[in-house]
Amino acid sequence: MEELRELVELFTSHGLTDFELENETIRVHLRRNLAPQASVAPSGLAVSAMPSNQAPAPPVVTNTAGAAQSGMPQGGPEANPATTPATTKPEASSVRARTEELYDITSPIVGTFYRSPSPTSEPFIRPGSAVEPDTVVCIIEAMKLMNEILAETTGVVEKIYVEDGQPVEYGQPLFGVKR
Amino acid sequence: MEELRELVELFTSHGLTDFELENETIRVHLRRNLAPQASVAPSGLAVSAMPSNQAPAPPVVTNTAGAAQSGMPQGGPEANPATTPATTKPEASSVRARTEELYDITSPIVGTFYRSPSPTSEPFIRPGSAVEPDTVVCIIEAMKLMNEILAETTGVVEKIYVEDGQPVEYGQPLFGVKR
Amino acid sequence: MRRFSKILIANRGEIACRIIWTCKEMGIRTVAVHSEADRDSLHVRFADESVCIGAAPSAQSYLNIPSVIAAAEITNVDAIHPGYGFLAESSYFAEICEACNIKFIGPRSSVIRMMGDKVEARRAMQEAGLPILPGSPDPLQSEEEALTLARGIGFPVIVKAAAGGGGRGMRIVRTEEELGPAMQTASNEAVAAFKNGDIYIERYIERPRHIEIQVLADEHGNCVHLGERDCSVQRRHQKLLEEAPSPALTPELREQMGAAAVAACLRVGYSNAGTIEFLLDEDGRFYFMEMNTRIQVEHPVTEMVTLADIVRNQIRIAEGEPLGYTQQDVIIVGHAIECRINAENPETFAPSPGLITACNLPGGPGVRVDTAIYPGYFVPPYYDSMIAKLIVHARTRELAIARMRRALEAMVIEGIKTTIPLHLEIMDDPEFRAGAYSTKFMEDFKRRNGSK
Amino acid sequence: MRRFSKILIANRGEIACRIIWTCKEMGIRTVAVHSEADRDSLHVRFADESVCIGAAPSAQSYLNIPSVIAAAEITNVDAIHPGYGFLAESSYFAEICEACNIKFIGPRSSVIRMMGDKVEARRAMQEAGLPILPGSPDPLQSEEEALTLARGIGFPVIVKAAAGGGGRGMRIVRTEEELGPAMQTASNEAVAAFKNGDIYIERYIERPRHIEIQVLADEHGNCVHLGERDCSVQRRHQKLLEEAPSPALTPELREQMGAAAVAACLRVGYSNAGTIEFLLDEDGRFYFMEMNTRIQVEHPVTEMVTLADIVRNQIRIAEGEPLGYTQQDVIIVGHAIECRINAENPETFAPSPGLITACNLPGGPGVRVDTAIYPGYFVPPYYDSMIAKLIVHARTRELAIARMRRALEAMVIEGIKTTIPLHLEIMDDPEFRAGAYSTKFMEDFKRRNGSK
Repeated sequence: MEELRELVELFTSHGLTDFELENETIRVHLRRNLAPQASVAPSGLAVSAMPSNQAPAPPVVTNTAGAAQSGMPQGGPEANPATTPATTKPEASSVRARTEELYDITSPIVGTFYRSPSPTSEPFIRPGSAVEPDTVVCIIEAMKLMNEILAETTGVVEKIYVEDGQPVEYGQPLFGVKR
Repeated sequence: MEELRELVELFTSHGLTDFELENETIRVHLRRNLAPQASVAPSGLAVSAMPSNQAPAPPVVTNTAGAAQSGMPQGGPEANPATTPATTKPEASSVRARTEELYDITSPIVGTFYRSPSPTSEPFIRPGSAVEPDTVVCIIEAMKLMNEILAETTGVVEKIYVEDGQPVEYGQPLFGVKR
Repeated sequence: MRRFSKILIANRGEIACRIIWTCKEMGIRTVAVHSEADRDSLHVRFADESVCIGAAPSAQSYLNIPSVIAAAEITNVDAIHPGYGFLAESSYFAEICEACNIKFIGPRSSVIRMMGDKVEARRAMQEAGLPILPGSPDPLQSEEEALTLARGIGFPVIVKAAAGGGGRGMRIVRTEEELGPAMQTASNEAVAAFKNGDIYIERYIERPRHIEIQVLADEHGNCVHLGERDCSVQRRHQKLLEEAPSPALTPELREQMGAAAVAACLRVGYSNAGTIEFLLDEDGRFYFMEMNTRIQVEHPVTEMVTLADIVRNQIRIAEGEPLGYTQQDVIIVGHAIECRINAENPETFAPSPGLITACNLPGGPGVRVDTAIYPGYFVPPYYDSMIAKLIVHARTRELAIARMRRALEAMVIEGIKTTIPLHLEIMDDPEFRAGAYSTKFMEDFKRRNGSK
Repeated sequence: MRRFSKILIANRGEIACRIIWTCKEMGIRTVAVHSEADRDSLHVRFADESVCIGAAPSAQSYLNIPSVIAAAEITNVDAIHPGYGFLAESSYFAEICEACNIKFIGPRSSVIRMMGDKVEARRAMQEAGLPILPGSPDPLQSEEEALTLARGIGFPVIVKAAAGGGGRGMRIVRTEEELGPAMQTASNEAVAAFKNGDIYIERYIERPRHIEIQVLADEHGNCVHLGERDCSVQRRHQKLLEEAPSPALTPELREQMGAAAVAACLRVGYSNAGTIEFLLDEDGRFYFMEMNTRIQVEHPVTEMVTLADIVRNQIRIAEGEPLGYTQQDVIIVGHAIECRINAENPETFAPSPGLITACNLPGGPGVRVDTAIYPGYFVPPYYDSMIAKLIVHARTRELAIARMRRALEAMVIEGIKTTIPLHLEIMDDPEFRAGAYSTKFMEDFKRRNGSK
């Protein structure tokens, strides 16, 4: 029984949950490839990529018709390979390697990401900045409120995943920190 | 990809195709357990067991409501254990062992099985009878026609799976022959 | 009038999918919001865009107003459809939407607020002409006052705790002599349970039916009703099964209840789809209970018998479009039944979340399935246990019951427990089949089938 | 009258399941027969009993009359429902059923035989009052005879090989001068292709529509029609998509065609559900083509708009029950469309059997799915490629198209190729949306979309 339960989980996690750790790198690239066809929201957001801890891309997921046809949650084993170029594989593993060594600061709220307190001022942090738990790393605007986000860890900033002024969703990685 | 295809097949073959070799012994017993509730056809057939090469049981499959609820073709891994008593396992393997050494003469047509040419005469063959390819082993009546069935093999009859006067379906094992 | 080009759906599960289907049919883009537990949900899959708004518990995601509004802002939607439950009847949420210039697909926040306060709703609807259950408008001051009132109402009456709920502080009184002691006991229970001994009395209906009228009202003073639904099959005030039309209503009574509901909606300035719930007594008298200012779970039975798309109507109304048709255009054809399929033990009603290892959904003539499950879906433990609605439509009630029976038989969900076996038993129950049931049905049913 | 207690279904796939659903609703037990390739089919799973009747090829199983009859005998059924295809229009099979005292659910074998012979059917239906396409009743003897006939018919005419089919031996003639040469070429082609140079002429309709009338006739001389279906969207005489009502019919024309169909059925002593296929020309004139004496693949669109259960009617009629209602009781509500989902490459139409690795069937308002597939089902290569029928119902044709579009989008079948993408393109096609199409639609459509 245990063995079968595992099979079921393996089966479902493959086609079904592209979002899970094993497959998300493939998914990221799938989305990227679809980006040119994806329509752009009136706000000017390039709403085309998946939120994930690897991709420095906007948060809002756009499901294109093509994705709906091929990337169904219960998608079978043939779904992803059919729409994902083989070239994604090597990149995917390098992405995986990176996340293993960096700690991600994620967004605790939904909103718009700002790197600096005002358009004319300096960013809160840059790659190479050292952060302490109470260091303000960015502002996220939600419902006209400017929310200061704290690092809540100690380390050195290596990556900034999000562009200034981009929308972010809950749990989206913002910065990669070497601890 | 091949690996995943195998997974899918494993998954589906388990809950889904109770009819396949791996599971049919369990299935036979599941049907048997349901037999008391199964309704009997007006012809007087005890239509309660699966056709299979193990069970000397009537051919017509009766699907009870209970079976419909629990034994769905795409049934998951938990479906069978829930309705199959643990005691079926040892019996199942002994049944499996038997079929491995016997060759089955199967029914080439649908109809009613008769062991003898007329109600008062001797059976064509009994356990222990030697058969040649052209030995008549039984009669199957279909559409008022009495069809003589030939052994089409050489050996000694060990088992007779079907009762005199019982209906049989296409491909149903009739006799087990040691060759 | 302002056509919507993009709508955010502030909900999950089957109703989120249901709303997406209609938006797709209308050519409106959709944004799904979801918790971390719902990443693999079908509403996320089939929406045009999706935003993760928080952690699994509802309070941190689907009930988190700032998150929902922020998601609407970053995706730049024209409107928010709240579905049912969660924020659907939060006047505060509707108000924030209004302040942010995002159209809330529902009535004005002031109307939601009024209908959310039971006492105020009762008063407003009585003023708007709806009959309410005869009783004491305010807490009782004395036994004498109660006796006078009870004589006016007629026995039996029920003594209820003003702060009450769940059956505590309630006493049924059938004779004058029982009234004093009953008031004493009820008040004592109420003090113990709610720290508030206030009690009031009301006419007691032995075997009421729960009948609700579906209305559609636009922002231009047009309102129609789509007939009734009978939701009397309940377990502890949770609806299990609904049907339309009700076996208890005559065309005259339907017309009378419908007209009363429409008149009341017009009086309170209602706009949106809405449902007015009534108690119907054994003599065909009906009393206003409450109004739901949103789409109901059981709306499909009405859609089946009228061929109306209620979600489409909600959206058009919110866009400011007039209904464009009148009561004469509403025709009720055949009979529809809905069974709520819950991830629950059908005997104990204990929730049964978990992995759906296999599932076969029924099809064929007259069968509709509204669901967000699929083989391999994990039913999360955080939300409502309803995982699917099975709805059938046929020419007559008898044929609809036969159809529901076969559809339930062909509906296979494995890995978790569901209420399918319970619904199969209900379909075979002689009292249900006779249509002569009240809100006491499930109690009686459990008693009759108690030995199982 | 003789109530059936058990029926054998001499078919497979979606129609076998469809018949089982109705039998379950009627409380009739079912026997499924199946080939060795169909052991894991849903019709086997959901029938009360099942019998394996032979090897995978149809000739050895579903077309094997002795096996089917033997299965009926050992299971002691009262009647056999043949579905469509296989033995459904075999007068020989119907005759054997009659001889074995098993009720064949269909008309008398003599009526099946008559309708199976195109020439005899045409003659009988002309006698029964149906208009037929003006033309030469017998093979042409000379060019002079042809010219006289053609002048009477009016140009354009079509010259056809008497033994013809598949477009060979056919010539369209638009002027008198073209007639002689066309006859010569057609006759030569006919000799080459069919070793028979006989040719005849008929009025040529440039852009005909395929319109069929659904009738129900009992054994007591009662007959009604359920309106029409438009099946003009075809690829090489294979229907791809059907709708009801037809965008081309006025209420008057519907009434006229329906009344003609009913009168003809009564004249030939028809009983059972049946379909009379007509060609409709650009001027609203209709001509009898052929009659199908069984249930049609596309019957669900009629069921959706009339709320009739055609299979139930077939069974009641076969039991000897009178219809019990009249033409006035038949009301057509809304618009329905059916898309046939085939396991085929949508571009080349090459069959695509194989394992269905994942499947999501659409639901929600106004959607019906008739299918026998499930995730993990293996589509066998032995039978018809149609694996599902997706049917939608809505108030108007425009809404039905929008609904079909979103249902097709939500229908996901993986592991094999299907015609879903083709149907999505058709839903977006301006000519289809305008409803102004003929049986030439698919040719035109392919030409317009040829670059893809």
